[in-house]
Amino acid sequence: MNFDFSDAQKALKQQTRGFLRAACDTTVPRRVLENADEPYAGELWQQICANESLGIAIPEEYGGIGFGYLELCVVAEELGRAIAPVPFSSSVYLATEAVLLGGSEDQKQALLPKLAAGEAIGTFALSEGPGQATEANLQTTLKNGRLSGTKVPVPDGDVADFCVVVARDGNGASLAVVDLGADGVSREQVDTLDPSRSNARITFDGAEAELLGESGQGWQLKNRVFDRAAVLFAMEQLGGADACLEMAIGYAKGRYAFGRPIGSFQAIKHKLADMYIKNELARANCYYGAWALSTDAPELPVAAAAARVAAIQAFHFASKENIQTHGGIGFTWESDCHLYYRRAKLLALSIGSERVWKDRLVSGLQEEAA
Amino acid sequence: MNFDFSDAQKALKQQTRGFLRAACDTTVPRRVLENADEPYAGELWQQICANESLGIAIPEEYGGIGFGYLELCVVAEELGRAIAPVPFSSSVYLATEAVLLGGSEDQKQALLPKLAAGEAIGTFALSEGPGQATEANLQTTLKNGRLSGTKVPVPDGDVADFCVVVARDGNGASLAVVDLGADGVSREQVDTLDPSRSNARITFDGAEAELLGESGQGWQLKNRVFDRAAVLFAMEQLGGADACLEMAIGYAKGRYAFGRPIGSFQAIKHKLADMYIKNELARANCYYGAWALSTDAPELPVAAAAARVAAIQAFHFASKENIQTHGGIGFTWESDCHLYYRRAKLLALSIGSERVWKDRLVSGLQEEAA
Amino acid sequence: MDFNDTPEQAAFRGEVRAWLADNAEPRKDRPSVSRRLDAEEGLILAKKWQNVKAEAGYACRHWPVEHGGQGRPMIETIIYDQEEASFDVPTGFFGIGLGMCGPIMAKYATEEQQARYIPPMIRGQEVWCQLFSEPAAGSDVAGLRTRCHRDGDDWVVNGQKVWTSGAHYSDYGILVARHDSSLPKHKGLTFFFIDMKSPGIDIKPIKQINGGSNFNEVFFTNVRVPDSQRLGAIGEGWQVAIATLMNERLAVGDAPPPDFREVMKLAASCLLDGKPALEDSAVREKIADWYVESMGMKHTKARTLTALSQGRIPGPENSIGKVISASKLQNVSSFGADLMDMGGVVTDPSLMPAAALFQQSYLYSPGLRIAGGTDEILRNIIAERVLGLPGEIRVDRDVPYSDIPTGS
Amino acid sequence: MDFNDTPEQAAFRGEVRAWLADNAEPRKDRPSVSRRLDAEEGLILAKKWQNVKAEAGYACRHWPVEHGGQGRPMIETIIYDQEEASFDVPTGFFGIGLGMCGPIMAKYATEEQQARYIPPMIRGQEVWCQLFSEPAAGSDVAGLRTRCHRDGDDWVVNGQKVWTSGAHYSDYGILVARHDSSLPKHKGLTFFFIDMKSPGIDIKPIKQINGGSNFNEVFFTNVRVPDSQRLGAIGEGWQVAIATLMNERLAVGDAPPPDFREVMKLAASCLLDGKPALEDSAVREKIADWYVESMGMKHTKARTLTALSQGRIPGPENSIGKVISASKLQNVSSFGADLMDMGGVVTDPSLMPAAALFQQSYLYSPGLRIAGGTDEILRNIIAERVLGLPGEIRVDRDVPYSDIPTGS
Repeated sequence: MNFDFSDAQKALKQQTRGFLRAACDTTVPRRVLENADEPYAGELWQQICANESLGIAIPEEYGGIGFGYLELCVVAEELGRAIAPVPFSSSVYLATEAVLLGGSEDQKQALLPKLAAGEAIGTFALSEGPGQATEANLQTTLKNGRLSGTKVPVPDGDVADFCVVVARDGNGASLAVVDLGADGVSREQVDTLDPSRSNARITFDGAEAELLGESGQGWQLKNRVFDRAAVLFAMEQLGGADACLEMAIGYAKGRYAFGRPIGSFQAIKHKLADMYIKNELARANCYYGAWALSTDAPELPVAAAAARVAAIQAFHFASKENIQTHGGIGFTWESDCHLYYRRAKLLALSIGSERVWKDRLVSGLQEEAA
Repeated sequence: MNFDFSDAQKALKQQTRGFLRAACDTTVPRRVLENADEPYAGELWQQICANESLGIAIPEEYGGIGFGYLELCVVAEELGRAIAPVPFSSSVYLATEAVLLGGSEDQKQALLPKLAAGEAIGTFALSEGPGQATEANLQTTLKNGRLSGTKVPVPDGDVADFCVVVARDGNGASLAVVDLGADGVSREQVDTLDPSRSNARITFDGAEAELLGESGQGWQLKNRVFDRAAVLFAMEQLGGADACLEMAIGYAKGRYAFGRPIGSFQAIKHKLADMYIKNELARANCYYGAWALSTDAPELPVAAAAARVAAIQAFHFASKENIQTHGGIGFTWESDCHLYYRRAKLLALSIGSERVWKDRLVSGLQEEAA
Repeated sequence: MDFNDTPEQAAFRGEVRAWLADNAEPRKDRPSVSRRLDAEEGLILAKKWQNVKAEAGYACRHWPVEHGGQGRPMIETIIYDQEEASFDVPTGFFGIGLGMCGPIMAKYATEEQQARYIPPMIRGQEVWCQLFSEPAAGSDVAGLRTRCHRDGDDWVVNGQKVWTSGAHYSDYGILVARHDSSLPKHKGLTFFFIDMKSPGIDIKPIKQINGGSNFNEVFFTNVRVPDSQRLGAIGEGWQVAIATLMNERLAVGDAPPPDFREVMKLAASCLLDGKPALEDSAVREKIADWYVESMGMKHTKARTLTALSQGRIPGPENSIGKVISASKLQNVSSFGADLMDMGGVVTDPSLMPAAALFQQSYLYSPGLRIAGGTDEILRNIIAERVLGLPGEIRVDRDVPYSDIPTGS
Repeated sequence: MDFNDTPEQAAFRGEVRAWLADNAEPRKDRPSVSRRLDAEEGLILAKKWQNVKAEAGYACRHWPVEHGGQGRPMIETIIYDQEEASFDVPTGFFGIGLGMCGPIMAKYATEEQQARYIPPMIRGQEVWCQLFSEPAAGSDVAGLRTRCHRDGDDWVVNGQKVWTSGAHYSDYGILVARHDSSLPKHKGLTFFFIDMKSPGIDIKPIKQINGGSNFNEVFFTNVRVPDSQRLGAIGEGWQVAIATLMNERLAVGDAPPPDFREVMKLAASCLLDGKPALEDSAVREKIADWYVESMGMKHTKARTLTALSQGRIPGPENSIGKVISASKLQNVSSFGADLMDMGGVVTDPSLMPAAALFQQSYLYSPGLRIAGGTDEILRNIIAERVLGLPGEIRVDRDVPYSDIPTGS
């Protein structure tokens, strides 16, 4: 029984935390949040590229460093703690995983080295507006290698170089890779709850695209990509939830009312204890998900869903009750509380909401029992 | 705007409360709870008969006193507060209402005066075991005026004189009145979470029964009876929830720990504030339901469902957190806490669980909107 | 029980309805006039409308005639407000003045001052604000630090207030400040009304997390206030402030939408797994929960109105309103965004159901759980004042203010 | 990360498995032997089995050899327990003795006493209980009233304890009592171990709300305890008690079923509106919530085991277990009964799904939220000891015990 990260992984975590503490304190996401012209923190992204973090889980033959997923999980947790405003999740958890799982050898050779080096930013487009996307209601079509339709929101869609798109063709749902600089692609930034992470509305009007994986197998492939991404998103959410708890504890110890620290009142104490409890439940589920991801275990679908659900719940609770613990000051723009509150919702809705993952979880349990 | 009971109704409430405080302190439900041989408190039931409470809402022409439903609501709230161990709800809210709504003139003449005088106890049988009863899954049949099947649990089914049974005949669901002393009826007490209110398992083996209302209209008629009963059950639940809050406040003021009353700790304070909040929400919904019942308003189905849902939630929360407020002593048989905890669940499941009523509520809203 | 008006009330309601039909436009299915205009234009129109109302005798109708009211029962004011809600009239600037400052002036100011200040307040000619909260005194209002000292016939005020709505367009304000730090905290406070145009007052808007600015910081640097503008005795400031806050709690309105109605509408148009979300039982259970809470509050208000209508003082039942409604708004908002799944983060109104109302209220709602008493303070109040539970152990009650630990 | 045993652990697990296969029956799908027998018979069998285990070197394997253990790493004890759980062996009487009394004897008793008392404890020959809680000292254990005074070489104990599991079949017990009421509450306590057959001890079972009797009241009337049975110095009783309670918190086990598994099973067989409840999204969401909680606790335990397995001291993460599991049990029970709709109140096992397990646990679960630290006390502990938040304001800390308000 060794349910723990290795010493090397722990060292990577400390190193990443130290790096981000210096390179990405909260002024960085705040700057991106406040400047519509800066869709992500460019210099931070360059440093992350330089650290070779983008290729952690990409095999060496494709230009990565081939560490593995536990290492990637450790980095994700720290990026989440720092609410880093960079297109890491789009490019690494989604685009890279889609290419690794579904790409032909040629596609891997063409795309992975660029993704690993940060020479290209990739992303993934499923949503077509408010409402759950299903295989049956996809409107975007792929015909004769041409994409048509509108995807919104596409995370980092305004800055990505290419995108993996879920579209309908004659055989059902398929994935296709499209160069976002190509003819027939128009895109614009779209306002969201968390402007520290940019999102786009992308319209395809007969843009050239290349099938990724088999035609008609796109929905299953999307599910496999999302299962893997779910663990990594959950690690980010866990990091964010921990940051909120730390922030709330700090404030509760230092803020006095009625002649005593507000952290000495049970209403605050028990609120923070509940935050801790939810975070620990999320941590345990996330670490188990990380194990399942790193070993490609048959437990992955259920483990990923459990990690995702627990992490959504933890970050949501921690970010809103952190504001509440701060009282009035927590409701001001100047306070950092809202940076986490916004990010919590952004991450909670990326790759599908809590209810979608709860349903996947129970479906997975039913399959295991069958 | 006069959303309040009249002075006369308030006087009736005070009078009923005074009567029950004397005639039904908690030793009375405890005695019935502890004695399997005493299915209900006989002498209390006699007094309630003598007070003419059974006929409050029965028109004078049928032997009642024809007051109205607001008066009945007031009495129900007090019976709930006293967790009175008598077959009032079965005989008055269910059997009487079923006869009033669905009975022929002959049936009304035959049954209502006896119900009003307490000469007969009536009840209503729908459930056929664990699981939601629906029109489609009814197993009890009515053929050629003969009932066959098993109903469990039937509230007060072991002591009632007659029962209104939901059964299937050639036209769908129908209601039928059956004399529980007749041939082909066998019944036995069944153990439940709240032995202070007796329940039975009744088997019909070709017992003679008489149609109540039209054949095939039984499910609609049952729904109308349950809508009306829901308000009255909710009033009982509200009374019970208030009793729990009072009990918890009293204990929290008098019990000292760490040199101070436990009611001075925020964890207890806020728990009791939440209890109060739920009780007030239930009260507002119950009183509105009482108005809708008393005026037979078109709003009744939604108002009854809202009262029922709010009252289930309030009594459930109050009864379990009353135990928690008491700590160890609250978990002992000697404490009265469990009398309410048991009754809360019994009432929560009578005439259908919270989820059934939530569904009815939203269906009602959809109909109103349509 | 009877939800109908008495004949007298019905007659008054008819009169009001006719007058409103002659003087205002019915509300339409579009943003109200106050939301269509910017704050400056809105204020000009609101002042005009308030004056029209006052001329017709409908503003603060229950206030005494000598203050510009009509001396009528409270229920008539409520009936007027109910009817006005169906018309698209410019409002929203006088709540604090009429809800808090007016009653406190009526109780503590001199007759001359009442004659000078209350009628223009009712007629919308002068706007008032309230200056209590401070950066280090939020839930613990009595812990405030703004100092005042006597200098001749004046007092000189220094310090900072915060969360002051409308400070920048207000003509007058009510203020509580500390005149003696050597006294226990509740005993060293004195209460004033002040001219907001006085030299030394500096007003800065506070930007909220939703990007809006409904509140201000107000800085006081040697601001002179005549002693004649003191309300209550020296050292009696806390009692005056408490009386004001009581008025505030009665004045706290409903939470804005979205509520169960908007969720139903959204759920009818949103698909989950290919079926309308409104058929999904988890969605239906939530709608039922919120319906029960909304109706619970609505009917609780009806109980309060009944008491007022019968000339009785309402019971404590209204205290539950804000605790319920603020959290409900946050939960409804979050749930609505979740129903839109991956698309739920978008805030562009042109792309979103209900013009992104759910997303906007997701960002706005945390403030409701704090402003006007946090969830935690309100539960304390219910527990202590309604249920009679013992108070907290207080370490700051009987010591000099200057000896109370502040952590800094 | 690696959920497999080390080669050494795997070898030990194999050895244990083989030994168990030779010495016990595998668990079958029926009530365990402890549940099939009455308490008296169960105790006899459990004592026998404990002795067999001890002879084979599997009882308290991590305890020092001189105490009757094997001086092996804690992980071997855990591996043994994991394997034993698959066999139908009689257990359930030694948890308090081995979990709490043994460690405290090992720390505070003399070498002779340890040699006398610990080996029979391990071998199941003598059963121990714990006497801390009192009617007026539950969450506030240090507020206890049971008195002791010195009389020659003995102490004389008078008072009442409560919630003592196993008092009626225990041979010995550990006890904390107050020797001086003029000292502050935590300073006037002294700790002993006692012979439960001593004259003056009177034991009465407590009937719980679910009808069972797992606990007792224990009355002391002039009970004489030799001073040689004092553990720790006079006045050091609180520190000894705290050390014992720490052991208790580690020993708290999993909540019994029902859990998400049982709800899934029930929901698969129950119809809602004519369809299996397991297809209902509200039911699915609940199952997912409980799954996440259950697995969260399971994996949290795995983190603790990892620490033990690596010879490290576990972190505070285990403290969340009981807070989560007790409320979950109550919620799961209530939900299961609700799924059965009107039929959900029946408790006759022959008529009910899962033999009325949901109904039984509905009545049992409130006790779990109280025993071994209430929800409220555990949240305080997490907040103060894990998160480092400041303690409550204490009015009872530095005053003589006899001056502390008791409300009576």
